[in-house]
Amino acid sequence: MLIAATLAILVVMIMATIRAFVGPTLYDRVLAVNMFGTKTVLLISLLGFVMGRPEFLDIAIVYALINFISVIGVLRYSDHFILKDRGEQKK
Amino acid sequence: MDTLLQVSSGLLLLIGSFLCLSGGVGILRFPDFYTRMHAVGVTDTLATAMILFGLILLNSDFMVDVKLVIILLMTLFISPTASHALANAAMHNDLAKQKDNKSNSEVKPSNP
Amino acid sequence: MAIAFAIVRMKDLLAIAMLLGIYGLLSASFFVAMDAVDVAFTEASVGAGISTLLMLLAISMTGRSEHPSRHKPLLALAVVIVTGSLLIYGTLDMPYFGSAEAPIHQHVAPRYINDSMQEVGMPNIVTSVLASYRAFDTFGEVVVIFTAGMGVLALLSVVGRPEDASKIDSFNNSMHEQHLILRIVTKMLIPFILLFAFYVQFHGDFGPGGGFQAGVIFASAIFLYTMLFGMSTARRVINRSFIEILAASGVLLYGSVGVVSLLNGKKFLDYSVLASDPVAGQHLGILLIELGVGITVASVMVIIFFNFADRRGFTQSKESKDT
Amino acid sequence: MLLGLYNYWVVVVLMMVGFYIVIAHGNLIKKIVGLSIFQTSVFIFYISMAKVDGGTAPILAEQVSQYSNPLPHVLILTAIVVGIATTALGLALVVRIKEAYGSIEEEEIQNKDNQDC
Repeated sequence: MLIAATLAILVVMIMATIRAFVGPTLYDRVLAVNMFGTKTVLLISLLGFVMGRPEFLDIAIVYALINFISVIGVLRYSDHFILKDRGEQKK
Repeated sequence: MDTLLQVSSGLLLLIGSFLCLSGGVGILRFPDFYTRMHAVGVTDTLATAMILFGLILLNSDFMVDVKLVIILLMTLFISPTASHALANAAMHNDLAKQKDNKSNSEVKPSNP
Repeated sequence: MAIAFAIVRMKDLLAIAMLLGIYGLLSASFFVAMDAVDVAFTEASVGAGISTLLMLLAISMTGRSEHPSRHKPLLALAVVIVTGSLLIYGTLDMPYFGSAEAPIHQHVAPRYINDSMQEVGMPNIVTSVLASYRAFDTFGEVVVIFTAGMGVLALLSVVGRPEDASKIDSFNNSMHEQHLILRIVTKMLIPFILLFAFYVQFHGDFGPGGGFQAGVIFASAIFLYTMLFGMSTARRVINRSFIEILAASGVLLYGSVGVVSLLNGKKFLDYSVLASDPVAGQHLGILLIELGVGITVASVMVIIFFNFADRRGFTQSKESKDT
Repeated sequence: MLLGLYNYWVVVVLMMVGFYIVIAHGNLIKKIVGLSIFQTSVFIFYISMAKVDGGTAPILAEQVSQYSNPLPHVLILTAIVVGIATTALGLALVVRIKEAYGSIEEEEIQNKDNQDC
């Protein structure tokens, strides 16, 4: 059952990656990265159980945190481009 | 008792994987940004919760349980917040229908 | 692995930054699958978070699109293919993946695995190798990080406050009025992140973790704060000169532990003199050294980030004056 | 039996992709991205060499006897952090070049240099 769940998550990760490739807007990409991050958290917890040493969940915690931080960072600094784009459209 | 735990955790894992997969299909096939956002935002949190609950039932070590609960809490905090921030930013920067259509026509629409 | 190919093709640098984030996450999960938990820890905090952020900051300062190059990349492609096939030819002599008889598993590794429990007394072999057996190397690495921080400082620091400081502040503040929910959740999360950084710092003896990772996590908490509450608020919390002194004192702490053992008549960074019992001395030494590493890494990362963000505000205010 | 070497091939392919970006693209930020891909390929090389079949993570536990090699882990752990510090330094240089030349494309910078002389 663990292995089935791991495989499912891997498939979803591939899907998210495809969305990050083709995603027409910036936000699609951010969304895909966010989803990828959550799935990585799950994948790492599952991998710990599959390999029989589940003590290393700290990594998954770090992932959850860092993922959040990077999504916020992307949103914060992408404002700049959006403003610029809009300014060019007005011209 | 033991088999009950095994079966229930397996069931939870299955439901979680199914939710994950549906979210993945959603992110691939939905036509515009907000619907994709909806697919991911809804399934992500629930799927994570399901899978983590399944893992909690599966293992016996106390420390690991605590860490799993921490991860669960953090996901419950973070995932909706990130979704909200994303939707808010998209909204704020006028990623409304007309602009989305425009950018879609610029970069060949990807939906099959 | 396909992500790398996509990166080659993409012109939009922002998309590249996103993909780099995914790439970092992916390689970290690969490291977990390869049993390198400590490395995965570091890659998770560095590759996925901080490098993406820095990349974004730099892109936001330099512009988003890449111009198409005029010259044909055929020559480059040929060079790459030749080099690659030579390298693959070279791998034919390498030991098979995962075989336990490979040469690298024969020399020092068995000693680390078998004896480190008696000599250092720590379950995490990576930490004991990092901070005890190869402490001199690690010292060098810390100095390199410190130097890189100083280099960024020299390149990017805005000397003094520019005359329109208030304008920059208002520009910064206008950005995050809309993020009310984010701010509240972040307020709740930041203490937890800081606490977790300390846990990683001091738990490095028993599980994955240590000074490098803790420093990066600590710094990323400060990044989060800065991004949501503005540069000037963050400056009020963390003084510029204070953080620079902190970076230097981390390296000094590391070095002085070595000097103490020199003064006691042992080799540089031989911790067994720090306490009456050699193993306890090792524990104390590793604790101090990891602390030094953590302080240095955290403050250097904060220095780098602050300078990038400051310079960004500076250039933006100049741009807005020009138009 | 050649399939036992697949990890090295992945590393070589990644390394060459990074190398190609560095030599074939003019954009300086792209070049830094290429460098970091190159860097990651080296990390993967080391870590995959450290892997032992049937071994687990090198953190001592009672019931485990076979561990992966801890030494490459140590080297790469420090290398990652050093790598990000040097990448930041490179990005800082790019930012300064942008300020001095108004561009981050290699050819334009060279053109400007030639005009100045």
